[in-house]
Amino acid sequence: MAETLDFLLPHPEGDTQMLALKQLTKAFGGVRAIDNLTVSFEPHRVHGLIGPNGAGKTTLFNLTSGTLRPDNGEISFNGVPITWWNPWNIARLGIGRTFQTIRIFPKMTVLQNMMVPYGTDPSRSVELLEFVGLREFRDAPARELSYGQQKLLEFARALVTSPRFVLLDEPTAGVNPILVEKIMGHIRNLTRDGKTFIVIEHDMKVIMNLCERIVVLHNGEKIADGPPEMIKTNQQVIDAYFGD
Amino acid sequence: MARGAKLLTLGVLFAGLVGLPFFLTGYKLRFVTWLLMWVGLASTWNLFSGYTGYINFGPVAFFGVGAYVTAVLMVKAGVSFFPALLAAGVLAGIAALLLGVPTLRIRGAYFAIATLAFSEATRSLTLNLSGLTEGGKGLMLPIYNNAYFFYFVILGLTVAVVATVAFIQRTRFGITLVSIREDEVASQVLGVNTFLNKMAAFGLSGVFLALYGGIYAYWQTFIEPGEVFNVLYSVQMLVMTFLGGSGTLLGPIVGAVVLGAMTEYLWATFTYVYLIFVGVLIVATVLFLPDGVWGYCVQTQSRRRRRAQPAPVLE
Amino acid sequence: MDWHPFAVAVIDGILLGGIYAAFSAGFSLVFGTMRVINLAQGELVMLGAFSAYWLYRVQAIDPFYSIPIVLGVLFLVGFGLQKLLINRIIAKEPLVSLLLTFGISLILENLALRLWTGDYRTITTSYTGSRTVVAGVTLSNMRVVGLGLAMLAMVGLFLFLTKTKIGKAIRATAQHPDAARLMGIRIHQIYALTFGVGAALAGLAGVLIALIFTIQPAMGGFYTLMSFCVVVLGGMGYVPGALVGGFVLGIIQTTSATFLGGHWMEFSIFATLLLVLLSRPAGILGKGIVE
Amino acid sequence: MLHLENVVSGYGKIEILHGVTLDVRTGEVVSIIGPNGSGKSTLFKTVMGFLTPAAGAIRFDGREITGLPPEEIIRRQISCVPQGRCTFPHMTVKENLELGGYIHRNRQEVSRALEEVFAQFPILKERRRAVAGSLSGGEQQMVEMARALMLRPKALLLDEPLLGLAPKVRGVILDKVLELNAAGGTVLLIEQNARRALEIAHRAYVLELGRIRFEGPGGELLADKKVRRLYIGE
Repeated sequence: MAETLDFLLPHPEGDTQMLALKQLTKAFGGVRAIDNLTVSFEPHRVHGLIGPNGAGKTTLFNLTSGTLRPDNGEISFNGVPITWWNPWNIARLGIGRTFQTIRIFPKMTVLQNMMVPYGTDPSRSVELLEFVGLREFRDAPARELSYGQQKLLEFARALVTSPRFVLLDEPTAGVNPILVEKIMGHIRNLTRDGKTFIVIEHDMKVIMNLCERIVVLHNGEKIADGPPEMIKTNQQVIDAYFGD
Repeated sequence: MARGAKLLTLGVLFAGLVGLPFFLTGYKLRFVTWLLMWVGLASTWNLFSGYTGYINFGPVAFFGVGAYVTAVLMVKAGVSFFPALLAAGVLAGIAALLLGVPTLRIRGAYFAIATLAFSEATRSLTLNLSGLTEGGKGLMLPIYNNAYFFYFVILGLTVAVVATVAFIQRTRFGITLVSIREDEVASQVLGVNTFLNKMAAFGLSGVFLALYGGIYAYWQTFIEPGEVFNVLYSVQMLVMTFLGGSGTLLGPIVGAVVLGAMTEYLWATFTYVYLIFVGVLIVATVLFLPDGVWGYCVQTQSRRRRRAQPAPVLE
Repeated sequence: MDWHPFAVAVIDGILLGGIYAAFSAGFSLVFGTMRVINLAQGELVMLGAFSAYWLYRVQAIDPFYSIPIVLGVLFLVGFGLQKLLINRIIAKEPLVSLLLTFGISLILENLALRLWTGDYRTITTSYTGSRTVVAGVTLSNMRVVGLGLAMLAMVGLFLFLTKTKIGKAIRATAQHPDAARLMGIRIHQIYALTFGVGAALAGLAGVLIALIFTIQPAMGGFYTLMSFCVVVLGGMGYVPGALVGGFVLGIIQTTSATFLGGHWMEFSIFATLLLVLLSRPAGILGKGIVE
Repeated sequence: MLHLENVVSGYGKIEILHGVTLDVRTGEVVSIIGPNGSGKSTLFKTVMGFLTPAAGAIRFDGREITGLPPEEIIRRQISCVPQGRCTFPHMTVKENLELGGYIHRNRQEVSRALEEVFAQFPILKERRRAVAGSLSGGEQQMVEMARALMLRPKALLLDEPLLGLAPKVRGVILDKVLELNAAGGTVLLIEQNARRALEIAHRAYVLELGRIRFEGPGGELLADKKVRRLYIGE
């Protein structure tokens, strides 16, 4: 396992850990998607989570949001152990997420999609739809949106309850470049307002511009962890991901 | 439709339904009462299964429980009708919640089979608890020969059911139920306690089904397990809802009226082959109108409306 | 304690279970291959039974000789149903296949009622009542032969699925339909074949049932329910599980009838079904498909 | 050999490919790279017949295959390795491979193909009795490759064959691709792992948001600053 570069990072609030995964393991039919992984994420940052496909990034999201149960290990959020919590209780604690394969409610209208989250606020729904440019489609069934629009709807839906901690699974895949810029700006603003993000992304431009810290997974293990400049030059990361 | 026009239509419809029995007699009144009951039963099935996508294949369990609790309380304990009916509703609600805890974890075909097994087990149990239910001999209730009474009780309950569904559809509860059907996991990570929501809808549908069962028992004056727990009743609720369009307010109503009227006509005209027609009708609906009659209307209408607007600019 | 009645009940249960296994294997095969719950399986059993009955009455063909004919006829019926109707709704939500196959069962049952009236019928041959006594237990020869034939059918099905090219194509389609198409397997053809095989198994069970019990056009619903139970006990979609499920169900049925009384039989069956479904959704062996 | 002309495709009303034109000539290795969501999988599914194009034409070996279902396209001898695990998990390696030769009428042809494939993938010969689901990810990927070759295809399509594999195994898979090509095989490789995909390609296309952005010889694209920056992360 590679050296951990945590010590190089500035810690604005001491070593507060917002989300901490401890010795987490999850296997699917013998293949370890997450393999004895220990990693923590601190508040008010945008974290990048990268690694080749199949490295365990999405599994990490599923474990954190409670849609999967780990075989071993612990997850805690602000010191609260949430390993065995129901997904909805985790969500109510302030962890929101999006999915890699879009999971909107296809037969509901765009606005109804925004009304599902627990504690949603209608005026904020409309505001967010306005922001992602979907306001005029509010009464159209969500399945009639284009791929990129559906992606945006899911993004907006994850933010409507103002979660403190947001897991974004490839938020910009298939979204046009102008909107990508806009989404990145929005993520930055929200971080300034005190929110925390983990972003899975394959678009290096987005990752390098947006993230203050990047965690690299490979075969379910953490192979690197540090600021972008560090990751770019890390030989192991180059071998496993960029290069190869 | 404008709000005023809608209210007017509703008012006229309601007045019509209130006045209707005084123009009908005997057989026709019975038929309309029967039809109203099926509108309510289909709507109740839709309330849970149509919105959540969990196929309850044994709703007749609660109908039967309602019928028997009402009957036993009236016959064996001398309770009068309405208190007995109330007790039936409460008991069935509790039964639904108890059943819901283990079964609402399983999905798809498995949930359907589990609920079917429950309804068959309940029928069999009722048959065997002969000390209480007189088993296969059936139970004779006190005779109350007042067709208007049953018409209005059933009308009242059906209006209540439809109004409940209409209300739920407008609330977050309704949206939540649909989100469970569309993508349960996505709903959960958005903070929706899907379990609680499913339980609430399942319990509510259990109560309504039991109320119909109780009224039906008193209306028919004679019940036996083979009838009030008839699997075909379950299927009929399902077919009516699907025929009209499940997960919509008007679908089950349209479906119940269409299928009810059709079977009545076919039964009267071709007594021996009408079930073949019904079978053909079901097959044809599944293949050609997968969203049901009403669902089809709604879709074509909204498509037309959207076409009238300027085409959305895609990215 | 006197073990005799218990032994008799278990043996009766096994004899019965073999037949249950046969038609349920068809149900399970269809579910495993295309995730369709066939509510018309019992009606296919009924068609098998009536085919044997009419072949016996009209053509005086001995029921045992009529088996190949019945298998052929039922295969064609099944193949046709799948090709014309069920293939159109593959991969849709379960409600759709439930409704479609229910519609089909309604048509078949009522056509049969129309054609053959609701009378109860039996096939009475010279050997119908013959019995053998083994170690103090009286066995109906018909039931023993029925079990033997049912087992033969199960072995045949197993060999067909594991040794032949078509059988392998069926399994491949069940395991990964898209990958199967990429092998050049015409899956809709395979589905029709599979449903045909499922129907043929129902037909065989129908002949055996006609030899042992009275038959009637409305008998199908009961057998559909029984195949639910068998398949859940054995594991949905796991074909060999039907054998286990069939025997377990047969034994539950006969022992509960013996010790609790016939009227508790049905309750025992459905209570067991519900318990297994909730505690072991993959069946007793844990090899069924779980969604 | 394989020619796509202005192909428009997607799921239902959602259009993902907005007119893609590309060519794969006999004996070439052609790579298609692009970020997630760019339409790579849609392209694959459209060529293999899982999706019917809304417009445009697909020709293979001089004949039109637009709109044919996968089981018929296979019969024109295009073979493919789809994305993700696609073995038949409860069947043995040998059974899996034999199914690869499903369309051969002749038993001998199947066993001949099996011999050849075993010669190319000795490890599969060793493990022929193992149930496919019990193999490691890399071994399963080899089963899929070998199974695709059982068809004796004129062209082979690979959809992200390196996905989730350890670097060493990736090398083996890519070597097989090169071997195949050296023996005269035509390969279309869809990959997100841009650098390697470009390295081994005679020609390559870059797909973005459903359109071809760049095209050219693999080495040339690899040297292109813009492509490097956008798709390789430099």
